[in-house]
Amino acid sequence: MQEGFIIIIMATAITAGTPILFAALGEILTERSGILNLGVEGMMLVGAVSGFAFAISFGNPWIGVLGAMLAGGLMALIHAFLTVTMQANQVVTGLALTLFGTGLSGFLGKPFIGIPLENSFKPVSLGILGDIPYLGPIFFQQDPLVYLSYILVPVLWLLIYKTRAGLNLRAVGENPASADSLGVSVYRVRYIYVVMGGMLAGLGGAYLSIAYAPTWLEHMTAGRGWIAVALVIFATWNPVRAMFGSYIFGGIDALGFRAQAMGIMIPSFFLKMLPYIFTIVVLIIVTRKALANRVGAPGALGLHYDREER
Amino acid sequence: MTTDFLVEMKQITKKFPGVLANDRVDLQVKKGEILALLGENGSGKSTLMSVLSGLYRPDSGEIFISGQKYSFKSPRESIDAGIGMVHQHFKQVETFSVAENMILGSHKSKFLVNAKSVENEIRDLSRGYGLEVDPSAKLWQLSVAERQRVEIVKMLYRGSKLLILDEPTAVLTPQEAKELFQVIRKMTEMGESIILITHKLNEVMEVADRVTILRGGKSIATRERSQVDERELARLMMGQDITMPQKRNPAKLGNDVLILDQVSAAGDGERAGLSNISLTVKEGEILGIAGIAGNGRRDLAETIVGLRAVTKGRLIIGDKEVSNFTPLQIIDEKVSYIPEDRLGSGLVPNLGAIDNLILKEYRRPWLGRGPLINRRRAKEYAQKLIKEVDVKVTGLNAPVKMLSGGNLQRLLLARELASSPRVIVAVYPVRGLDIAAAEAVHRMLLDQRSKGAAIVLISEDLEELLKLSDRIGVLYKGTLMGILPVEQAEPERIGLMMLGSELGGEKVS
Amino acid sequence: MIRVERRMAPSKASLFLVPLTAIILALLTGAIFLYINGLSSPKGISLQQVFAVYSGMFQGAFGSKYGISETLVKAIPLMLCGLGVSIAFRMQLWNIGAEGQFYMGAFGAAWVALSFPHLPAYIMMPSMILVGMFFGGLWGLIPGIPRAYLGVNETITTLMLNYVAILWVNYLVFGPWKDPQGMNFPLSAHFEPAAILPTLGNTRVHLGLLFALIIAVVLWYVLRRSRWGYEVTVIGESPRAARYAGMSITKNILIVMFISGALAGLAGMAEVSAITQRMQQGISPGYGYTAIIVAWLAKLNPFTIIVVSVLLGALQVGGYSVQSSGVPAAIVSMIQGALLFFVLGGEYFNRFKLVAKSKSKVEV
Amino acid sequence: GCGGGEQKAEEKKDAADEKLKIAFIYVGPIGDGGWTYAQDLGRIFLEKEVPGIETTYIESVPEGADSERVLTELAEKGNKIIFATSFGYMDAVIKVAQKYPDVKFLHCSGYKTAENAGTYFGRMYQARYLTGLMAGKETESNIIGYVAAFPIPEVIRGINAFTVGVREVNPEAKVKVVWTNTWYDPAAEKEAAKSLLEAGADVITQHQDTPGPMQAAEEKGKFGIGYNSDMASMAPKAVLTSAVWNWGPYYVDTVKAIQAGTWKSDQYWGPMSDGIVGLAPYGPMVSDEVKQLVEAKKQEILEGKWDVFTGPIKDQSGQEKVPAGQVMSDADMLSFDWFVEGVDGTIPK
Ligand SMILES: Nc1ncnc2c1ncn2[C@@H]1O[C@H](COP(=O)(O)OP(=O)(O)OP(=O)(O)O)[C@@H](O)[C@H]1O
Ligand SMILES: Nc1ncnc2c1ncn2[C@@H]1O[C@H](COP(=O)(O)OP(=O)(O)OP(=O)(O)O)[C@@H](O)[C@H]1O
Ligand SMILES: [Mg+2]
Ligand SMILES: [Mg+2]
Repeated sequence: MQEGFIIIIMATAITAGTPILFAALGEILTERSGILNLGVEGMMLVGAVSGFAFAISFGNPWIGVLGAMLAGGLMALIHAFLTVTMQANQVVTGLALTLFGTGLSGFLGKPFIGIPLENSFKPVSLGILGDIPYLGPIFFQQDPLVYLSYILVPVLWLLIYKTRAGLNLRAVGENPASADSLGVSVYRVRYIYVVMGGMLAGLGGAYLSIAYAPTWLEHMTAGRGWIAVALVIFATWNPVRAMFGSYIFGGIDALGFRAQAMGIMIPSFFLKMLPYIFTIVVLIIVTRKALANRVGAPGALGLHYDREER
Repeated sequence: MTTDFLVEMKQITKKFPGVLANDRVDLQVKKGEILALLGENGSGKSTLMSVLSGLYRPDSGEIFISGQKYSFKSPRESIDAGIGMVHQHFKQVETFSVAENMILGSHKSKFLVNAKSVENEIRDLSRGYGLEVDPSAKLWQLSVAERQRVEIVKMLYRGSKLLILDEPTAVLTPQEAKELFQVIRKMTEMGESIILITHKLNEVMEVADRVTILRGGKSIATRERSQVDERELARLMMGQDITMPQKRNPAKLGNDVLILDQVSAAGDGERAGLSNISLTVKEGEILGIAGIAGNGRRDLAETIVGLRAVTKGRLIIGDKEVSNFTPLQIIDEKVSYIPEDRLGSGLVPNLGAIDNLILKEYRRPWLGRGPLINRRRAKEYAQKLIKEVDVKVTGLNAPVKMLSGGNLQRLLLARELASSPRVIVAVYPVRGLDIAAAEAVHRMLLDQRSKGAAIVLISEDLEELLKLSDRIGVLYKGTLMGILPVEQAEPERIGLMMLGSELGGEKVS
Repeated sequence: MIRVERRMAPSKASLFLVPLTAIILALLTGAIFLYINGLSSPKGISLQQVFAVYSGMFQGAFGSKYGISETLVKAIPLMLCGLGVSIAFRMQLWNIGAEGQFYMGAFGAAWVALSFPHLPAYIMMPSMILVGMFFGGLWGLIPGIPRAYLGVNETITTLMLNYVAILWVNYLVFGPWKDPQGMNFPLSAHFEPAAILPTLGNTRVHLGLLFALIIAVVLWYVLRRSRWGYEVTVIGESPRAARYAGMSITKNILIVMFISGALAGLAGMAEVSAITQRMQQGISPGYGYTAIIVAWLAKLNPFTIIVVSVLLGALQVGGYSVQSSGVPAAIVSMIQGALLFFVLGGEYFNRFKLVAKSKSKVEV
Repeated sequence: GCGGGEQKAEEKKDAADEKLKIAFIYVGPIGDGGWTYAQDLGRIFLEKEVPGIETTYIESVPEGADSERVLTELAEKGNKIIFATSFGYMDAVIKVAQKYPDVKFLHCSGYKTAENAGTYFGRMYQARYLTGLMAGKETESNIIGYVAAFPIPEVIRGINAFTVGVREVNPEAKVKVVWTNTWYDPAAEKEAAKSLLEAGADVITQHQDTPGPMQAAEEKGKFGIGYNSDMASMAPKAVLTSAVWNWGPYYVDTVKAIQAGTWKSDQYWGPMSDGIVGLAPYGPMVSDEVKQLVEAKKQEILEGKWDVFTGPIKDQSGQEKVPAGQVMSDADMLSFDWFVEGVDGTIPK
């Protein structure tokens, strides 16, 4: 019973954490390039509705995934254009993007309300892996998009820390002037990763609409985009830590409901506060460590870059 | 066409808001030569070279490399054409290792970064030129001189045929500068061409093959080194004959004003900071401080002005102990500070001259009533100071970042010296200034000396120290190796002390 | 060929023309959305209807005395929150926590009103204002402390505290503050008349407007003329120079975050006192976030903040207003988003000008 | 203080040949697939059924400052009947109603009235009770999960009615409650349902606005009972039935009464016999036996012979709250703050 309970909590934490994880991974890439995009919520919503629309129209959830990523990428392109090319304020542009995305998703989603999605992603046990005691039921009896996230995390980690492209990315976020003078195209790198960030946010939205709660409802992300933004900081811009972080965030909800179901009454408003307070506390701890180790926010985060500006 | 030139720039014009930084400038570099680019502050040297390195796009003009016409859209294209520039302010990613900085943006490495093989390659390359760097060190751990080496090796690693060095000696000790010049010569022997930006005439005479002189954004002349002398160069650079440097009066010493008694201070992160520094500066005296970069010269300055905590010992000004006073309390003790980076911490770049001039006065009762500042009075005050030190400003409220280096320093000095300070801490006060501006600054410091201020002058330029100081102390790894009266301070002796030998002189406290 | 050239300062014309063009372009884009929306509806749409929507928006916001008064009602919290965040922004503190500070201000005021219902108005009102501002300020101070002492990024901490504040208020209205006479519904008791801010005539425009105007003037004067305002400006421009000049950055971060929060708290106080007249869920439909946009569009100038608040208030009032002509809420927020995009992008032309390359004469 | 008195006079003149204007104000987007969606279905029904009217709606109106203005504006624009469909609009409705005496206001789920402002709601608990009967019959584990949004009387009443039904056919069974503290979050609601399923529940019902809980039941191969509107399409294998709001007939009746001049302000709390609440069609898995049982009880309720909270009713501690033979008063039902025996859960204080 005790073991089963823990396994369930952990497995659920993964499912509940995955949409946030995708969006946070995207935001990590975006912020690593020095651009802050607070429009995650809007991009997720547009991703969710597009994913659903594509999945239902083509009868294939994978096409839904592609559609969501395309739509999220296009939303992010607006952000990239405004903040990179037009050098607009990143915080305000992000807020506007959320406003716009919320509207756009509601607008696009009108025909899809209340329609069930037959071919949604469903959990599949990964053969032998799924049979491993403890680990199997936790990690390997999930849906295909969760498996995709398992691949994505190490891939992004390698990309950021071990490849030339990642080196360029980090340099652009840390010190764009230096990267530029060495022939790294700051604009191109920023465009690429802001758009990739949007694609992943779209994927996170699609996870909600075509895997987790396979349906489209207006405002269905219910604030997860904002949690993803917090998670990026919580994870100090590291994909692997984002993975653990998202599972902790997902786990808090899962744990709260289960505690209630077991008759333990945790005041739910306070329980809901936990992830937020938790982020603040972790942010404080991480910042202190960051000061010492010189890891932390990309040096040029939130600042626009213009070659001829002093 | 004229293929005997490696690089030819024709009629380059570059405009910034409000300034014509380059006005139809011509420049040629031959293969294997060292070309000095000489000019006063703001004459457009860095701008011209930034155009060549693809960072700025010229408004008009043409660039030819080996006879072929180029029009760079980005630094990438310039790098690919064989041009490498070491910028005045290094373009480095501090959190990266040396090796990572080298491969950044380079086409050489593969998709996956293999740090080990790159590190070995860099080690070999740097050894070949006598420019040793540790490829695995993080940039922020390095001294300024080491960072410069990294920059040069970086350009060699990228296979540049023309290396542009923008005021490289500004951050070096005399010995280091000498070493650098040897390296440069070695490089030209290996076929490299060099453009050396400087405003130090002796450097031109020491290493350059030819020299091009810029003034006010225009190219004034190009000469063979063998056909000019320093006087001629100075005249070309400034458009007038230079006045002879003024002689120092003998000191009229008064009471002890600044006393450090066994002072220790914490460094930043892994740096040593200060340990057990004892010294005394009297009224009307200039104490020069020498030392190699990274040995705590800046820490000493910051400790005196209260920006760095005293962990042990006593700091005394007049007859008051001021250890661990706040910077504000120290300011109230009439201590002035001319910091290393004038635009970064001495001045507020986006504010105008008035706001910058009242930076230390705004609290004083005379400048307004109660919580308010009297703007009219502030303006009058600013106008008075600007007139006194002859700063050229476009407007009293125009952002000071628009000013040239020399004018910035004058503005800063005007403020710092206005309140007839008892103690002045000046760090590299003439770094990056041209002869005339430097001369003006020196004159102002000497004036303060005769008015009875106790001055701590920290400089990288031994000549400057010898010229101005009454005594010279040498810092090594955060400790004071000794203090010598200027008469006994032979350059060789100081040099030994800078390398850690106490034999240089008997300790004076 | 067209080339961009940096301007030293925005020209007078561009300061006026840029936002104007942005608005026109945003309206055109909005017209496209409206048109597409019309296509999918069975009734179809004509150009006149698109115009009707816009004029409906304008009518709703400014077309009548009532419309104007309601636009002001909507603008008051934006003004106060906008003034609040603008002080923080001046010091490069990205306080995006006005929403939470608003809620905490409302909480503080409501606490006074509910705990001491029988206070006379002349004690009640000042106490509500003070306690509301105190709690709002506290909510700004809490992220200010780690920011000041440890350098903890305030953008995220302030954002997180928004959620905490909202959940706290929800906890209260669902729990301890539930009105005993309210049949167990999640509403606090109605405030006593002494706890309700006076309004202008028979509109809902309340004393909060006066607070906002006074604060704008005071802020403008203080920032421009006072020693403290000078400190804030210097710290905002260059913290290193400020430290060098002996200013205490830590202390000023704390002060500024407190004031910033306190103004948002005042907005919350005014809203519960004058508008909802009791504590309940969802008292702010995102005023704190919109205020960030306000402060930024106004370039942190107190007077411009007042004007921009009215415009954004109008945009929202007008937005609800045109829903009755068949424009769904989704379209309205799309138009608002698009408007911001154009204004944001247009900023570029305040800093750069486009010049034809062919006749590039070099002049300074 | 209504502003524009002349304007209103003008409108009166035109009123004869113009259509009767009716407006709705919603708290959420009509795309929420839940509460607002069901309301809007009612509006569309009304527009179809009654000739000579014109309806408009304003969606996503927060319950704070905006609601009063939107109501005022709708009144100003010549709407003669305004339906305010969320509890939080209560104060605003009363205020605006005073300013516009010739406009009729109808506020859903509140308790304050005025001369020209009535309230309306439906006795959803009756439908809940019937679904409870079904759940009690269908459960094998004797644990039934109830995903609930907020501990307000309306929700508690539903849980209690449902439990009364469950216990009537299955005294062993328990109804486990999990609070989500959100009306609207598909993922969280589904998660809450899953936690109940894991705790052994084999029938899930909900007082939430999204079909998340039903989907959870479907995925686990268990049963579910939906809410708001028929949720069978979202989870066809799971949904036994749904307790549904059917606002349309009420809107039609009310509008007609107003048109005929027979309407009077009151607190309308419509029973199932008025059709305002009801059950969605049974799922194919529901046995005839269960259907007959439910239909029989439904008949009693429809005929008004019996109501759900008829004594003896005990609370969780076993204390008798409603003695045998007595029926709970509407006032008591409207302010429920305790659970009946058989509910496994607590009401947070
Ligand atoms: N990015 C820029 N934006 C605006 N003005 C600039 C910029 N770069 C240089 N300037 C201006 O152009 C002129 C030439 O500057 P430049 O840096 O080329 O001079 P310099 O000869 O390198 O001087 P120094 O010896 O001080 O380095 C100066 O007036 C300077 O203020
Ligand atoms: N021992 C050390 N360990 C790590 N980093 C160091 C050390 N010494 C210097 N550095 C770094 O090298 C850089 C340059 O040092 P810097 O020249 O400012 O030192 P300094 O003590 O002020 O000497 P100087 O007065 O000669 O400039 C600094 O950024 C500093 O962080
Ligand atoms: Mg230069
Ligand atoms: Mg130094």
